[in-house]
Amino acid sequence: MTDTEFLLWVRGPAFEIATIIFTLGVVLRILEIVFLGRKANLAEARGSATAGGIRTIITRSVPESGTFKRSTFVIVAGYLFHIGLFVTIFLFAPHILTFESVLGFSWPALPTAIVDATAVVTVITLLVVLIHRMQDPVMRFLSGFQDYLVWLVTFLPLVTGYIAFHRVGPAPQMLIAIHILSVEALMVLFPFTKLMHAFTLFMSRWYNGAISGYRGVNS
Amino acid sequence: MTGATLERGINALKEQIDAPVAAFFSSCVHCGMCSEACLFFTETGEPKYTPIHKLEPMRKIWYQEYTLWGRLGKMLGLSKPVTDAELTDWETLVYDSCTMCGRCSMVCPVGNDITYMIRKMREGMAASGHAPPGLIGATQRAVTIGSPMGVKLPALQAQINHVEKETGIPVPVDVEGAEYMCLLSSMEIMNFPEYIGAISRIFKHAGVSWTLSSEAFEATNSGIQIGVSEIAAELVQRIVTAAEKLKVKAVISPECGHAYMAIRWEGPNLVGRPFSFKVLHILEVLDDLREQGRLKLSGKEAQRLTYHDPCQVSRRGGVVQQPRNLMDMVAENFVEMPDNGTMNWCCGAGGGVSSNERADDLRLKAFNRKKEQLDAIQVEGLVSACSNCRIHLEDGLEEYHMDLPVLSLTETIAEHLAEN
Amino acid sequence: MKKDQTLGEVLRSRKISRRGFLKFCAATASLMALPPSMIPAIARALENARRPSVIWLSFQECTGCTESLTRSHAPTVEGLIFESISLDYHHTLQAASGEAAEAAREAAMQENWGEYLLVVDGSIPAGGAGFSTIAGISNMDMLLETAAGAAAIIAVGSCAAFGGIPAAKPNPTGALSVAELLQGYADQLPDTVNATASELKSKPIINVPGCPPIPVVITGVLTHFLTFGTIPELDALSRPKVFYGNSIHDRCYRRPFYDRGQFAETFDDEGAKKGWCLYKLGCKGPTTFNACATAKWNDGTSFPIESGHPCLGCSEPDFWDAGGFYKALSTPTEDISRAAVYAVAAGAAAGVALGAANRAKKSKAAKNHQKVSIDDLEK
Amino acid sequence: MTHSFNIETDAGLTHNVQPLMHEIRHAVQALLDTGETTVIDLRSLPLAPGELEVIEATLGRGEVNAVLEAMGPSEISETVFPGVWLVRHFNADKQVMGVFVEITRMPSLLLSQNEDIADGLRQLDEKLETMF
Repeated sequence: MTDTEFLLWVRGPAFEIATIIFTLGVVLRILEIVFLGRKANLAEARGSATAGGIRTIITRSVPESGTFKRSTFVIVAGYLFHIGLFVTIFLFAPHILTFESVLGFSWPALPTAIVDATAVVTVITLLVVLIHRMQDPVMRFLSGFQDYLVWLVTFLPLVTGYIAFHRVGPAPQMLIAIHILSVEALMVLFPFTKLMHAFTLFMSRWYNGAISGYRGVNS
Repeated sequence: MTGATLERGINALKEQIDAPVAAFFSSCVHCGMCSEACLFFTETGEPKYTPIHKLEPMRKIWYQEYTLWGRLGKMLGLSKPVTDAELTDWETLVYDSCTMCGRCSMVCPVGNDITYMIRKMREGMAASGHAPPGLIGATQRAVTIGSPMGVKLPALQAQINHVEKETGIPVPVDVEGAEYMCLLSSMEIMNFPEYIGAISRIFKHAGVSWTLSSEAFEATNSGIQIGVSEIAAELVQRIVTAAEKLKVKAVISPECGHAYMAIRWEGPNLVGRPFSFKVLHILEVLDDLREQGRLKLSGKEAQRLTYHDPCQVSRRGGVVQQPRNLMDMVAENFVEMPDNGTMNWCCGAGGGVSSNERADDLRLKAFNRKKEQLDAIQVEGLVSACSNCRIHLEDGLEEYHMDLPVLSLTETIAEHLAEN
Repeated sequence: MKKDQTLGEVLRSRKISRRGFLKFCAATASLMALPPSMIPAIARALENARRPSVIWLSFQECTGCTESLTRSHAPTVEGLIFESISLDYHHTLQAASGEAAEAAREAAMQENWGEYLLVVDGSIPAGGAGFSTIAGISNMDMLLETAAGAAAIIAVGSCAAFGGIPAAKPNPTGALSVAELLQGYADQLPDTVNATASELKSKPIINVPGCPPIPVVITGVLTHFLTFGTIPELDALSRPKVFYGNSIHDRCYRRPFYDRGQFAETFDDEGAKKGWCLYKLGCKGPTTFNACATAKWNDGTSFPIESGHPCLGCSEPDFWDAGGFYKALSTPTEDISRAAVYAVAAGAAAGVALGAANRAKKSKAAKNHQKVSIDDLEK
Repeated sequence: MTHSFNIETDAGLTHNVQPLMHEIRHAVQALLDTGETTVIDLRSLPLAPGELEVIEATLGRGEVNAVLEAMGPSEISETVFPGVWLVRHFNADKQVMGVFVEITRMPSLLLSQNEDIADGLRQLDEKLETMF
């Protein structure tokens, strides 16, 4: 099994399996949630639940000033690495090609150097966030094995991707293969961990906003 | 009538878990931000008071019963089931250190409505016999006597006579066809009867026809605090029956937080049908009168005042702007606290905590949050619209040696009615 | 040209001045991609280099490598190289054929046993002797016999180095590279091979992959062996690091465009005209190690990327089955979208089933719900 | 409809000329300071199309232009910058065998070699015998 064959397998069958598990898992989890349903509200509405739901999906991204003062680190670091992940994953030219081959459409990319710099910032932020999770009393109290596992499968693609891009080390095919494998690990774990929040957060924010909107409260 | 059992509790949780709960548990990323919104954590620093952690047993039920991976784990015996001992440990988290004030639900970055879930989890806790003794007593009194504080009709009659002597205005009782049927909380009847005088003077001034009902004068509902929908439904049904018997157009929930939540928002869902009458908080009625110009006031309160938003009225109830309009009418120097309106900090006593003596020390420790909020603006008076908040604000201020009068907004308005 | 003459003697007999010899050494240094500072060392080594005998065996090959090699040398400089090595057997280049040719090969082998250089191009069919034979001898046997006495084996071209196009799926002839053959078949030696299995397995092999390899690289490796008589430093795939040490991507003059994110989207769009990076058109530069970007082809005229075509990665194993020449490196090599669509359908079906199961469980819980009265609040 | 286009090369976009000039500059400095000579093999650089011509144009031609006829011509010329020499080797077919930039007082190839001088001496002796 030469490096090329390994890379071929990783870019081919392994990626297919990972995509199947990811897609199937995500759709399944979402339906599992939706099918539980919700009782209709018989009370006389004051505001619109739908408008409230949509509004909260947007406004909840902007933390209220008091909250920002109290959780500044979590908010700033959180946004930093989420934006970093977004840029690195979705605005990097080679990645866009991967998405295009699966989704059929593509979009413009950022210059490679900018994505590279963003990746560095994201890696550092993720490390800082890990340290914070381990030493902040509340975070340490709340965190279990899954939290650290999810951190790892989010961190590895960034590091292996950076190494593969800069070809630190002898065999570039192996480096790219390891990078893609780490992404596949992320995709396989995705539907069974809190990574699902990437999808379910819209549902949660919707329900939150709808419940409050019905009562005329902007939540 | 087999008494509370773990199975009944777990069964209740299985019933309560719905799509929002599943979405919320799927979205939590353990970021800890909800702890910074909860006064029981900020003032104690104990991680166990992190709001989302208070739901751990229910999360396990959701995971093991309603997700593929969870069910597999359970089948293979890998998952740890919820035990009675575990629920005992969780009693102080779900009841003593949570007033269901909803501040964590406003803060969660992924939008989890943690309060919505606490309300549901209490259904399981109560059914498995893990409700706090104080709250069980209050609920039993509310059902048997009609009021959690044991107030019976004769006690109300005595206060009514006293008010009528003082205001010279008759207090209508059981008047069929009146426009509004007013409810009172036991706290008001026992500790703040001036509220009855206030509404009778205001309604006379504004020419509003109203009545009390001898069969259903109690507004509070321990059922939604302890988390037993059947009991809550029974308490609400009394009000519905009386209101429909008196053929009133609307029922007014008094200066009380969770009473408004119980009748206005949970009521129809508890009894299972929309009401034939409207439900309004007293502040909504007063603001309507103000708007219609039927509320003429003279003179304003000179001292520097602020307004404390009762959580169930404002953040969870939606009555936010009305008190501001009324405060502008009646206060010369009204100043807002930091984190006001839907982001106000709880007085620490709602959601059944006040009936739970075991939680007293924790409640008073948590009150430091309200102290810091007030210290920031140095006011001479604190106005609110919930008698339970009011009594426990007074209790807290006394504990922290703060000399600050706590006023009722309705009473303050009544004191400034212009003679017509 | 007598066999025992040193190259120095050959040059002098050809009336080539010392200065001419130094020019030859400078060109050779550049040829071997060695730093100019090495020229004196090369001169000293070349002066008294013994002229190795070279046997060139061609098996399943398209003669592209020989073509590349022969075109690479014009009379004078490289010619000298080939005059200085005694190419004792090359069935395309030599006049003799049939038994006579084989007799020449055996003679050369006997005479220089253990000294001669074996150059192989083309892969060796292990699927059956009948696939490819020369003068009635199967490729496999011929290779094993000749390898026995070789000082070193140079596998020229991706066929000899990695199996090449003949080895592409489904590899009907069971084509193997030289290394694979020696490792795999050294244990079942025909009696005509007088070397032990372990000797064969430990024969030093230099892979000079490429389809074909750059002419200058072939001559460079031969010259290195001629000059120093040793194996050049090899990488993990036993390719000379001097030529295969850097990836095309790292030495590509279009790299700034890659870094700025300027890519040609199609073969005739504005980007292609401006000479932008060809990553999106399937360039395998990042994972391919070769000297094309510096040594270039046709005497420094150009190389595939410079003339607007993405690199195929021809010096890497399995480049022929590496998921499409025009599919970018970062695109999957299977039809993922079809799989994704099926997965969504399967997910939906499973979701509906599990959703129904959830609802059933909820209604069962509702069914055996017992009313909680004020007397049921305590255990 | 086949249309052909040649790939434009925008000198500004390629990146080898400037760094090479800097490298030559430092080599000249070293030559002055310590007499150290440097040889740069242009064939080992990933030159973009047209870049070799830009380099040669930048270096220009100086006072000395020599041609060595040995197995094909070799042009050895000093650039406009004294001490910086451009050495180009061709084979008989005028195919480029090597292009070097030598930073030295004089490229070693121009020096007559001892062996050649010895041969020359022998030929001189033979000529003396036959001519006189």
